[in-house]
Amino acid sequence: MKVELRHIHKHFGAVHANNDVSLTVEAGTIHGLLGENGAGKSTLVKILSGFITRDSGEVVLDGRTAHIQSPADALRYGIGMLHQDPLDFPPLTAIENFMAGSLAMRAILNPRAAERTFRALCAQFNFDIDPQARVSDLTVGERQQLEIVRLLANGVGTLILDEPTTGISASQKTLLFEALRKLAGEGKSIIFVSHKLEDVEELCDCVTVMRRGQVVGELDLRADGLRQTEGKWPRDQHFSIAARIVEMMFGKELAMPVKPPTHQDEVILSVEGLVLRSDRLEMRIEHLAVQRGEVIGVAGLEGSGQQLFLMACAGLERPAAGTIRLADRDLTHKPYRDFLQAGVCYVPADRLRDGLISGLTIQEHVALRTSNRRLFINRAAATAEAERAIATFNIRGRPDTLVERLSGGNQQRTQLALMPSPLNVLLMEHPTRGLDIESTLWVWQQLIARCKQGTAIVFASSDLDEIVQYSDRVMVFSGGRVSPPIAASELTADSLGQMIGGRF
Amino acid sequence: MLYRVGAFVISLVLIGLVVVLSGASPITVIGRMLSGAFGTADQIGRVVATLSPLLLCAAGLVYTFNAGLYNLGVEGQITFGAIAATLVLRLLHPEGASASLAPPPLTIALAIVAGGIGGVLWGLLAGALHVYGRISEIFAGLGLNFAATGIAIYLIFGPWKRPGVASLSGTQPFDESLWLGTFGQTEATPVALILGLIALAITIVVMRNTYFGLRLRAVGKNLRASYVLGVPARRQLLSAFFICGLFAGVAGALQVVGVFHRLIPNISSNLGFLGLLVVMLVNFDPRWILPVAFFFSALNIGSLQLPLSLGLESSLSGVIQGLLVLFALIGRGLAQRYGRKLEH
Amino acid sequence: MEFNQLLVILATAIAAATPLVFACIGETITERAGVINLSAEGTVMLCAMVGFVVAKATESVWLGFVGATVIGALIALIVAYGTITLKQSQIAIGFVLALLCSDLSAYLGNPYVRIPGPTVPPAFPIPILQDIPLIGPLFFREGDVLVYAGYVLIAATWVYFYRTRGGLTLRAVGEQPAAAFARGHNVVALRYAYTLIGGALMGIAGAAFSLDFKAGWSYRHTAGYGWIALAIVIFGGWNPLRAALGAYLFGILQSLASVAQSAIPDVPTQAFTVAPFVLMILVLVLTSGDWLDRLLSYLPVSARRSLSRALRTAPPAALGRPFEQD
Amino acid sequence: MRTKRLKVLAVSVLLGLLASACAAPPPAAAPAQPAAPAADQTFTVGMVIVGPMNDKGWNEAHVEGTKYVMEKMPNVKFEYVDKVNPGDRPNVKGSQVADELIAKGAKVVIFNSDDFKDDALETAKKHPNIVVIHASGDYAWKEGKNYKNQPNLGNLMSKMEPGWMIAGCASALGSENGKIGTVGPLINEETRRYASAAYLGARYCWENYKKRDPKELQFKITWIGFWFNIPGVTLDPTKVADDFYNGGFDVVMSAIDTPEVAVQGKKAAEAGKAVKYHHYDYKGGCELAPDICLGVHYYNWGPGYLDIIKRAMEGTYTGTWTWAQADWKDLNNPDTSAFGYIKGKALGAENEKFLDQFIKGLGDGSIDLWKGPLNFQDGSVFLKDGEKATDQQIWYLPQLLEGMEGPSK
Repeated sequence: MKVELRHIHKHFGAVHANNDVSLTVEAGTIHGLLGENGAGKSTLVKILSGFITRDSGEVVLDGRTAHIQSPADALRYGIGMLHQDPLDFPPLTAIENFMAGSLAMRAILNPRAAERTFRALCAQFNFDIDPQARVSDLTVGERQQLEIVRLLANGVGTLILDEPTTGISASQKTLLFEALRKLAGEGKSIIFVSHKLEDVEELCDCVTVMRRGQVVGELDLRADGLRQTEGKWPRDQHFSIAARIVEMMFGKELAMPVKPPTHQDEVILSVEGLVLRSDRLEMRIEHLAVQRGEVIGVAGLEGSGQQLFLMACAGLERPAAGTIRLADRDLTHKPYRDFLQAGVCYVPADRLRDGLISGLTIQEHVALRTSNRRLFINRAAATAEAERAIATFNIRGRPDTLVERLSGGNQQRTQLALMPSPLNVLLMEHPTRGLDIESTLWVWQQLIARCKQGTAIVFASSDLDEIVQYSDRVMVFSGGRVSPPIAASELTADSLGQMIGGRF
Repeated sequence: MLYRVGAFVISLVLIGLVVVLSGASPITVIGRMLSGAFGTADQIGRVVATLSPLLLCAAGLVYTFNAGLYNLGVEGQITFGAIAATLVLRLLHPEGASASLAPPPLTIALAIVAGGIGGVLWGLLAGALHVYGRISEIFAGLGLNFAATGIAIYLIFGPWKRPGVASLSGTQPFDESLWLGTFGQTEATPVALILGLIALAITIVVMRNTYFGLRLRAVGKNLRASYVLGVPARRQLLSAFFICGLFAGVAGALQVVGVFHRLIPNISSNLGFLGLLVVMLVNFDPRWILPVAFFFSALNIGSLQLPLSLGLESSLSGVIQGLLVLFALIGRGLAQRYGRKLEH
Repeated sequence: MEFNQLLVILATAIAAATPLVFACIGETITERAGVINLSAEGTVMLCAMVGFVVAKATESVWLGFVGATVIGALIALIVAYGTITLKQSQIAIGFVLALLCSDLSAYLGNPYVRIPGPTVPPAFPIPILQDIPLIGPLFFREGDVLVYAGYVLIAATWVYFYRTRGGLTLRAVGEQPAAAFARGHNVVALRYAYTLIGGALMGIAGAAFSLDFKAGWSYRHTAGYGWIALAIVIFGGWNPLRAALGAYLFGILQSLASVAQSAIPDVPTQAFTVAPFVLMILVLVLTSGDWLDRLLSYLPVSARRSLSRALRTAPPAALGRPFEQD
Repeated sequence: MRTKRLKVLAVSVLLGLLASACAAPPPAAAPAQPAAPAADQTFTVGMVIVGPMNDKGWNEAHVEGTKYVMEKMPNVKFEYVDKVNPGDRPNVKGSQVADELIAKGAKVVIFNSDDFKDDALETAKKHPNIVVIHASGDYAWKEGKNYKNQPNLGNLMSKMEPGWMIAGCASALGSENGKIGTVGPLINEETRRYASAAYLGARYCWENYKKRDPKELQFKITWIGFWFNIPGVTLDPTKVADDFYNGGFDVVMSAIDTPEVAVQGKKAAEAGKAVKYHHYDYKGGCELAPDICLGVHYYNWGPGYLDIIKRAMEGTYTGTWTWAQADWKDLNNPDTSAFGYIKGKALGAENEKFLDQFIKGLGDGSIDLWKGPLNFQDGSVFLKDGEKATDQQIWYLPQLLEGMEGPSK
């Protein structure tokens, strides 16, 4: 099925998530959709699969305008989506998941017939899933396979895969790619949303790159030619495909490091043989020693394990193996409280979910953070404290403003204001996300001031400029692999892009 | 605002409708209930006697509600507090003995303390099931309510039964020396009222002015973020159960020493559930508990007049309370759903 | 006591559990869709009253059932609107309704206390089936229309849950509404529908009390049964067969309590009344923690799977949570 | 901010309501004048009723009694509050209800359950000018164990023991297999002596009229725990009755306040079981299921109440303990007999003759079943051979009798 998206616009509040996006996927091709986090590719595929309604624009399928308002509509048009976290029903069995929501099923279930179809489809793609197994007992890869088989049984003509290769084994990946090629061969169109350059290179016929809500380039990998949309990229045969993609994704040049040297000799945070596990990832960090005053930037596409790593360093996540030491204290498997006492602070990305408490005011947050063994809150002192914080951190709000009423930038300033002092290690996710340039500069001013006082900062960011500008050293996470720290001055746009794409 | 007032008005209309449906005039009913609640010193005394334990329960529930918990187990906490208080009274004043082993005031004080401890035990049991067993506090609480009543009935029927009588009407009344003193001839006891008011006052202060209250609210609003910010969430949740159990247990003890002067199966008298309604109606803000609890107590006492000469059922008071709270919730929901849209 | 008499006692106890069966199945359906209808206590009671009053006024038992069903669904509609559309706490709304409807039944039902009214036609045995050894006398001799309707309901619900597309969707909605939405289901509409169906069944349960098993209406006629139904749903692990089994066991327990009084006077009869709640907590303790999984992980895969299926009674994953569609 | 304003509004409305209530004219406090009103003035009697007043049982019998009084004395008015028990009215005590009734102008307050003994005493103490009648109870019995010297507190109780003997007799006559079940309320002195009387009557008639071996008679009682069902607290009498009918008991006697035994019996009979029941308390008890009703012994409170109220109006009542007797010449005379007996259809003509014989014997004293040798349930001796029981021995019966099944305590 040929899929055309024409002039799609979508706003989320002030954010223009899709700005006049057009995309054509020919029938029988595998089309890669690339971009940083927040580039708008998720929004785009969610519009196509009916999860989000677009503000304007048109979806055309095989030349005919399609009216997609809900996933049910999309399914009827034969568009199926495979979500990054498989949207299935863990307590049910594989075969029940296969049947659930199936258009082909009659009112009375016929598990035998379903199982026959299921087995036939599985055999077709060499998938090996026990129909009676509970989904909760399957691996992420198997759950994906199950979803693919299910969507195929529903007769989808277009298959959207969102980050399908994260968290699955190499052999499962091979199986997946084979299956996808086979499907493309049957004339189905496949949209492959990914970060991983090598996967895209290996699999896709065509790549569209998005940045800041817009399409910034398209690349026909079969023709190995570059069709330009912006026209500022020179046709240079020396550029590898990957390099071109990296350039499109991240821009051509990286900013220059601006951070003054602040690090001291003393090692404050050290990690040995750390193994971290989640449902989707398993990663290992052999050795890391962070010095006082040092800033470590953690680059990589979101969901590559950065958060897991930061939370483990903060004591919020139990490592499967390895040690975490703070100065000369072994904090491995110690409760979070001990980390706090040792001067570790974690500033999460999702401010209103993990960092701030909706329904409480700035002043109450300040009081919550400063609370000690005293019983009564000294209102006047708390107000004064909050006012000082508001003044110092330039927060647009009053002490009695509820945090959810603050803008994103002011919420971030509030989070910064809540950092305890003195502080040994600061673990941050996206310190300046959603902030304007001025605020960004200001935030880093504050952070560098902290460094000068001896605080070590480990921060994750999807903004490569920020990583290079403010880090002393940079670690790159990619699909569970972690690079050793590299001095920021040694990085180039290309090398960084390649590493983020999984080449190191 | 519009929606909330609208919902409030609808609830009033519905209450009127229910009254009319039963063939009575709303005005007469209101008049009768008011005079039934405040007509005589006795009646006012009774309103106060109902108010005191209600204040304790509602104050206790403020902690659990603010910690994000629906402590439906409060009834069981009252009951177990009452059982514990009865146990102490029986130990210190064995049946048939002419005098207590301790001076009566001390005995009463000890019984109230024991009631608090009993309530705490029952509250912490629900809390432990919730925090460590990951069982919904709602079902744990409901189950423990029935378990506590079961224990009370067993004791009343078994080891603590009146000589020769196995009846649900309760244990042998305690010696009059062990009754809490009252305001004159009425049933209101100053001690209970003072305890209720103190509990409420403490609660208002704790919620507004202490770090503990702040942390509790933080945990209730966002468990995860408050944990990240360094609030010991488990301890906070258990403390909420502890305090609520404590207050409810004291209320149970007061029911024994101040109202019934013995243990009866329904010693909690649904005061815990009534407290839940009060706290839901005030949207967990303790400052409004006193007037609402007073109003609810007056309704309950005044409703005793309905069967007299009007021939109506006293449960109208429950209907009024229920409708008010239901529509307060719906009004809140409407305001959240449509009120914001208007703002934009 | 003779064996046959014991059989008859058990059979009557089973028959008398029929209203609970309706209530438990209704609540199971609602909770499977992810909504806790905590109003069960009030719903059953108010519907018992309405059922009796309607039957009395129309002299038709069946119209009584219709009335009760409608009221049950209406109460469920309030629950659905308050919790699904307005996203208020399911616990708060349900709890308030439980108290409110109980009081309403007492208030409005006052003129109907202890007056004779129509009842469901008497019990009759089912030919052929009644001759099955043991099963026949237990299930097919002492029942009336409702008892047999209860069997049909249990079977139909089970078939619906596990053998039809609609049932699969119902379970899916309660487990992962987002995924169900992704598969093209209207989660909100489904939740409304199943909440209403559950409420209607609870309404039938109420009428089954007042028109059959506790014929008549008196003050707080069915008090306690709604809470017991909620406990049994948990005890039954959200499975209609097991919930029904729980209801029948409860009926038998109650009979035991009265039969056992003189036989074992040392066991307080209240133990039997409290038993369902204590059992419910125990079941929750046993199945909510991780330890069961840990224990099972030592077993070989095949044994683990069947055992886990038998023991694991996790609630629907989205139970009690509103569905936020982004 | 908005919510704040709403709350302010709500509270001011509330306070306004309260203020207007307080500003209302102060209602008359209980006037404690001696009771000697003119004949045309209404004389209010308050009645605190333990269960629902229309329960087709004990409570309704009391209400019937009040109707009788009102018929005879049109200037007497009754005020009732029913369901006064901790299950139905949480946090309401009998004494509180009495206070309300007195505030309404009641000069006499009647408590209609044994369970109110403490409340009756409390009320009598608190309102020395009000006549307090405790129906059942023994606080005014000088020769009793629990005499409280409270001049305005009296007891009234019908001497129902012979009634129970008749009931037992009718049940035994009506039973084919000799298995008689009784759904009992709670265990106390009253219920023990009643159940024992029923057993004595049943045994006598089984042996003497049916000419059967008393060992074949199985007389079992199951206590539900209260006078009527309180869900979740008592056993469900519906269930208990069912279990009797299904357990092979062909006659079930009701000793509770409510009619579950009759209702379930009707159901069982409709389903084809050969069962009968014996009702209690309420005159119309046989109308619930006439075809299977053996009879009903009912209370006739009217004359007793009339007497007391008359004396209270005259101001001459002082607390006495009245154990009102039946009028053996005319058992169902509404003006003279403290209880009555109505035979049911299911008894049959032949058995009716036997029963009449038995009643006659009880009336003329030729049959006295409270006579030794009688043993208690645990085998200890209650009455030696030839010994007759005193009123005290009967009233304070400590155990069930030998031969009865069911707990004594």
